[in-house]
Amino acid sequence: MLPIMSKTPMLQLFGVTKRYPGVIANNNVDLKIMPGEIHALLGENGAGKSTLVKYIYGVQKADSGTLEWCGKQTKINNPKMARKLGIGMVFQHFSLFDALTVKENISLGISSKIANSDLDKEIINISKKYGLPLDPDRYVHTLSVGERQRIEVVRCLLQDPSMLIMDEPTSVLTPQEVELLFRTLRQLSADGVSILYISHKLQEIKDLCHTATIMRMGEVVATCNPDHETPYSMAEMMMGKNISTPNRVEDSINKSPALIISDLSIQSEKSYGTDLKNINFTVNTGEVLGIAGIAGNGQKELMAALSGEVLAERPDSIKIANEPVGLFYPNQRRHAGMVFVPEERLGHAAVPMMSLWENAFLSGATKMNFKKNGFIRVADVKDYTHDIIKKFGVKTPNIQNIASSLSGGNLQKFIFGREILQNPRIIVAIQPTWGVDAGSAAAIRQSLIDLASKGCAVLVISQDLEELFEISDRLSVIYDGKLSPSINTKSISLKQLGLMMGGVSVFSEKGAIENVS
Amino acid sequence: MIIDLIVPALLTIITASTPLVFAAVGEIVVEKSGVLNLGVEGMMVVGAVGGFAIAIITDDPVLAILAGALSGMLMALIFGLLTLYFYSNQVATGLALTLFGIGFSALLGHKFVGITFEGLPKLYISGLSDIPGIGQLIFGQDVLVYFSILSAIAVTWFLGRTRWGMIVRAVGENHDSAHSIGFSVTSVRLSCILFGGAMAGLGGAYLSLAYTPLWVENMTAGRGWIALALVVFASWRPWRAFFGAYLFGGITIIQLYAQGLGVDVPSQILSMLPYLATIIVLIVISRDDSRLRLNAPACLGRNFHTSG
Amino acid sequence: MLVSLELRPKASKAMVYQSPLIAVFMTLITSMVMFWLMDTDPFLAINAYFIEPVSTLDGVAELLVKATPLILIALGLSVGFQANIWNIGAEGQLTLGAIFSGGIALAYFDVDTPFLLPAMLVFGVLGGMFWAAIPAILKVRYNTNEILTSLMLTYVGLLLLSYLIHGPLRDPDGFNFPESRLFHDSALLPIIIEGSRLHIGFLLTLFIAVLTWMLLIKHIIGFQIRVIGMAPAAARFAGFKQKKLIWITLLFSGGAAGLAGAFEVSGPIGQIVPVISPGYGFTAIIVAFLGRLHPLGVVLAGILMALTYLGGDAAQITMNLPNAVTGVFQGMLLFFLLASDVLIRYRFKIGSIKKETT
Amino acid sequence: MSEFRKLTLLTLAMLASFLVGMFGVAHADPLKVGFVYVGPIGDHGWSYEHNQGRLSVEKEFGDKVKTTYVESVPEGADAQRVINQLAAKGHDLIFTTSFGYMNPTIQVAKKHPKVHFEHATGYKRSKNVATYSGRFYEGRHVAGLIAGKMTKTNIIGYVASFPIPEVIRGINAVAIAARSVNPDVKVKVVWVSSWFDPGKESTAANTLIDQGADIIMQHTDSPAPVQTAQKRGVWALGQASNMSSFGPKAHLTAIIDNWSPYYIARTKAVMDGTWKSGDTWGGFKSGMVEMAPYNSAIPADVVNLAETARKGIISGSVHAFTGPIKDQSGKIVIADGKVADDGMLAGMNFYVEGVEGKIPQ
Repeated sequence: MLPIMSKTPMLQLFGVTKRYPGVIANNNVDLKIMPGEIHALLGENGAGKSTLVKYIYGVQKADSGTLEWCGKQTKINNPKMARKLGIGMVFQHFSLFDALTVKENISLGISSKIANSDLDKEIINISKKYGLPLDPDRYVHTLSVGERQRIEVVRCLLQDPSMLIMDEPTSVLTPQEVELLFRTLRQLSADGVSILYISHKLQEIKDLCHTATIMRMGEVVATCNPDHETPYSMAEMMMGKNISTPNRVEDSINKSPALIISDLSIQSEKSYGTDLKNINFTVNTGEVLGIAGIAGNGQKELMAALSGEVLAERPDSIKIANEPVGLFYPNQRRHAGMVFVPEERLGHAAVPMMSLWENAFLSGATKMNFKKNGFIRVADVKDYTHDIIKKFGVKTPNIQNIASSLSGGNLQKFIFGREILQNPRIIVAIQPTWGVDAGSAAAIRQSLIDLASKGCAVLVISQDLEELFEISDRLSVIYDGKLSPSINTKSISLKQLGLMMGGVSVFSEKGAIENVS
Repeated sequence: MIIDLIVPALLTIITASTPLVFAAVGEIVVEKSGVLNLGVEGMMVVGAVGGFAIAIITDDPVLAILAGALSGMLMALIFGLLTLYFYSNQVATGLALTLFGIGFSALLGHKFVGITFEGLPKLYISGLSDIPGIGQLIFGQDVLVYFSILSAIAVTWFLGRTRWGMIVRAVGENHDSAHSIGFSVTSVRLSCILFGGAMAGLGGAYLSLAYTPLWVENMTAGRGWIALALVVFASWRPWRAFFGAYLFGGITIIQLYAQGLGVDVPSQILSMLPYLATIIVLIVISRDDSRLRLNAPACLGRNFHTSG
Repeated sequence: MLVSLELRPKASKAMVYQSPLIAVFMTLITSMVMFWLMDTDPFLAINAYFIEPVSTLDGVAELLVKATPLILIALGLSVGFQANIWNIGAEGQLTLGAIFSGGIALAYFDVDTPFLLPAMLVFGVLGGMFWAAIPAILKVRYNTNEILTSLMLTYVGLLLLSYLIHGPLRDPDGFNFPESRLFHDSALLPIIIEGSRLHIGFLLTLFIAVLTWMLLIKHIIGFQIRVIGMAPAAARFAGFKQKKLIWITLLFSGGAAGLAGAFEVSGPIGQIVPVISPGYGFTAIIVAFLGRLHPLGVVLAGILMALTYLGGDAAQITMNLPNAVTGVFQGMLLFFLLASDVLIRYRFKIGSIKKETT
Repeated sequence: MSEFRKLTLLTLAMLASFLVGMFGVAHADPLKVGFVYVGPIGDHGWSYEHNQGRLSVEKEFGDKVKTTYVESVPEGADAQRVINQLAAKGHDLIFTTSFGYMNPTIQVAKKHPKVHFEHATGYKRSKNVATYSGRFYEGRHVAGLIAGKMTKTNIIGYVASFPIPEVIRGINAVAIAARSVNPDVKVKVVWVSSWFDPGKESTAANTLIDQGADIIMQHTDSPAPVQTAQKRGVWALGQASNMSSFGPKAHLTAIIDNWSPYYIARTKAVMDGTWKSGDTWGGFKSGMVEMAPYNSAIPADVVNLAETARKGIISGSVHAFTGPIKDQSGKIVIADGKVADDGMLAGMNFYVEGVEGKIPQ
């Protein structure tokens, strides 16, 4: 229940409108947040949530609309002013500086001039009070994602905020860490701090929030009390249509090992990366293996090792069926039947400033025979691109459009299409639906399941546990560069998985599993 | 006595290195904020003519020094406007600035060819400056030499210890984050560019006011480029740039010394030494990739525009 | 601020062609004001810069002679720049190309063979490549910044030329003056227009421009170069080898600069002299950017740039304007060209009272 | 936009034709004399002095001549274009004032047989190309005598540009003259590989002073070595022009390049139709080389010595390279009583006794 503190809303927005060239990001948005209220802002990617909070925080200007702070009409010109008023914000893509220390990062983000020596003490105090341990003198690039988020939270709390904005804070946390964060947030709420909580995770909102404002296509479509709604009903409001869950057909095909990883150890090239330590697993034809884990535990390194961007030490530490490919370069692996979907769509899986057909050529060139004496067979590539767009429902006016002009979901569908149309024997995808709208995410998950049912070996590395439970046959957890043995998805609970992700060796020590279950 | 050989050599090295110190330390601040200004040569040469012109007109060394700094700053302003407000390519704009600066300075300096003045006064502390050897070395320089040393120290302190320095580093590291937590990327960068321009201008003014107190066209003779090399050489640390400048100056002077002593190596080959030495040092410091990357501003050379 | 810039949803195709015209127009206006302030007739000055140099056939030929090395070097550089390889030492590579090709011409001074000229051009390319290979190997092996190494090597290359021309390459009958012998006819490039200095190197340069275009736009190497420049991680994903591309781009740009050096000594100069290039290697960097790193653009930009130099001569001869004015004039032209490029991706929004926070 | 551009182009085209028309008419009247300079006229050295010569031609002939100059023309492909431009634009007499313009001048002269060309410091001539240069070594001889008398440390420091015969000749002339009055003198040479880099020239001068030189001579173009000598309290001898304002105390005298008499004479010859190709190598006698006023610090007997030598050179009784002259190894290169002929002087490529170091090859 929302504690009753005052009748005056902490923050109120009236008719906020913001246009970008070609898009209306916010259309006549109203919003009211009471003191101590945990207010959810719910919506798909591109619904306009980020634009709205950037306006509140003074990062961006709106074209029209007014803002009232504690009942007084106010203009927030910049984040400094927002902080002065008592608004703190934890960004989704952290606003941190890798080459600076924790203390420097925090000190940059706070307006009050706390002397350096005092700041150390303050940081440790806040850390202790809310259970957010931090070493002020460490450089940010040496920290895990979870630790980085703590910097942002501590940075906000240091300023005694009256309102805290959190943009998708739990996507990088283990279930246990999420619980810890919620405890902190509830404590703050009880102290009278308002919280504007942006998420698309329905269960979380139901667990935590007092009120939810639901946005779609830049407009507020509903305001509700999450207690009175089901996750399904909120999802419907958010999407404006029925959502499909992936259909799984129990397979009947014979399973045989397709991708065999044995004793794969790789020292990270980056000075602050994670080393891979003795990784063993097998993906069979026709099945989906999910690898869960908190970001920064070696997923990127594993992905690079599988794709051939980083070579293994021995040829037989990675085998496709019986063929050792550990020393193969990416295109040699593609020849052998592997395809890859990296985490970063723009800049890794696709070149942002290149057209769609050029991006189709990017990874399609090898397998699809798009080169003749080194020259690009443009017509063939364009046919292929049209094929991708048609078969995977990519919404774009033209294949000449550059990759960065597509929405996240459309681009991800395009990337999956590009890889899947190469008829892979093995597909390796990392964070396949990160930041993708629910419709596209469902389509992508379905395509992975379909691929498996046709006999392809599917490996999905993801932080999204709901997703992994939905599509995987077996699950493993990666922690600190080590991979747990795999378990049948049906025989593991979310809680167990969470503990494993937090580094508790559930499987190696029999006792631990009994303790938690 | 060995000191009789070393002290004059050091004095010569100081004069040869001071303009490089100014330009390199200024450019470090510019690059730390994420901006690559290759127009150092152009700013220096305009600083040289600006300082000299005011020295002749007013006969006031203080005004002349200020004018040198201001001239460099005005050149930097052109660069700042183009790159920050018109998003022009930084590499090309910097090169164009140099081209423009050399022509512009020649145009301005037309009337000042063949005139001289006595140069900046040197410090004289009775007693101290008279100590044989080190007296003149430590207590007998002109104000700009002391200022160049001070600037290396001050910029080290500024970048490492002050909040404003931290902001500069933050903007150069990740301009999007800096913007989202509320710093004005454009104003921070403009200030740094202007500071860099002022420092390059001082470097140029040192040439025309102290090193060789006269104005001749194109008198910087490529020193701006050396300053740019020193920035990377120093991996963006002012005090290292300071020593780099002295090292470079030192090698230049050693090769001239070697000639005077009759060392039997072609002068052209000896003249290559400073450049070859720079390459070798670059190799040595570049081998440790991670350290270099930690110091290099991540946004160097990238333009910033708010996405809205 | 009443005028602000706004991102266009899509890059404007029209502005790609219009913005240079806007820049030239702005330069005209500004420089006319400057000339007026200098008590010079602005119209005569503009005439001297833009019309007079190309008012005769000989003038056009000279324009193309001057543009040839600029275009050739800029073509090579633009390939590297697209891959984010910043070779700014083309001046030194040109010098080495001249030394190598001129060295062949002098070594076979008495031999009259049709193979001499092709051999000179090949050695010119090799000389440029050799000098560019040093930053390449240092970058690949030791991760050394190629901007600085290539620049330092330029100074070394110029001193090397100075050493050679004051010694081994000196004309034995030349009273010890620092010049080589004049090359024999078999070591000189054929002339295209009789009576002018326009040599076949210009046509070869145009041919290389076409090849560069094919390489960049049609060939997988060009694709790889563009990908690695725009998104290095995507290049790794696609399996492109970064080190190979560093080698290719540096050798290509070095080779092009070396060939330009060979053209200079076997074309308009006809011997080895202490000063082979008046800074073509540096000017070509600006040409590459003005040409938007596109081969066709580079050809046009090279000609425009050459025109400003010829215009500078003409302004001195007919107007008695000092040489410094040319530098200022070129600088302004470049500033306006660089500034007007913003209009391709942004447009002016007039009357907006809302200012961005930065 | 495009409309305006058309309009501008049209206007410019009209102006162009007007201009061409004007030239057609105006050509006959004044004699057009062109000058090509290798450096900026603001270098206060070589190009500066040539420009002084140009100005004196203008002063002498008033509106009977029209002079044009192009400065900072790089030696190389550009030189030929610029010289050709001047010839094509109706100049009757063109002075190309740097050695590197030699072949371009010859080339252009072939195409314009009616135009008269004058190339400085070269050795190639043709029917319409004359050459001229100064016997600066005569001035160096006088300077060497003064230096030999004035030095206390017996070390003369010499800031040199490039090892070409002209520079080496100057160094040798100084060494021979100085040792004739002071056999202990040594000449230390530092090459800066540049004609013009004030900073480096100043550093080189400093280096030489550090190594004991108390007289700084130079064969580079900026006044920086003189300034440095003044600052360090040693003597200096200037180059190309009177540099005493840059170091009034230090500046003993300077060798002045005075091109005016020659330029005036040649212009007159073209006007009178008496111009002929040939080689002029003028020294004190023709006024092409002069000495700047002697510093009052020079004792009267030394001034006397210098003046006697200068007058001797003019009268022909003194020659800077009179045997016996030994090279560094002690071998006699010019026999006793002989003087070096112009061929030997033009290609001089060895150091005489008393010069330290080796010639860079």
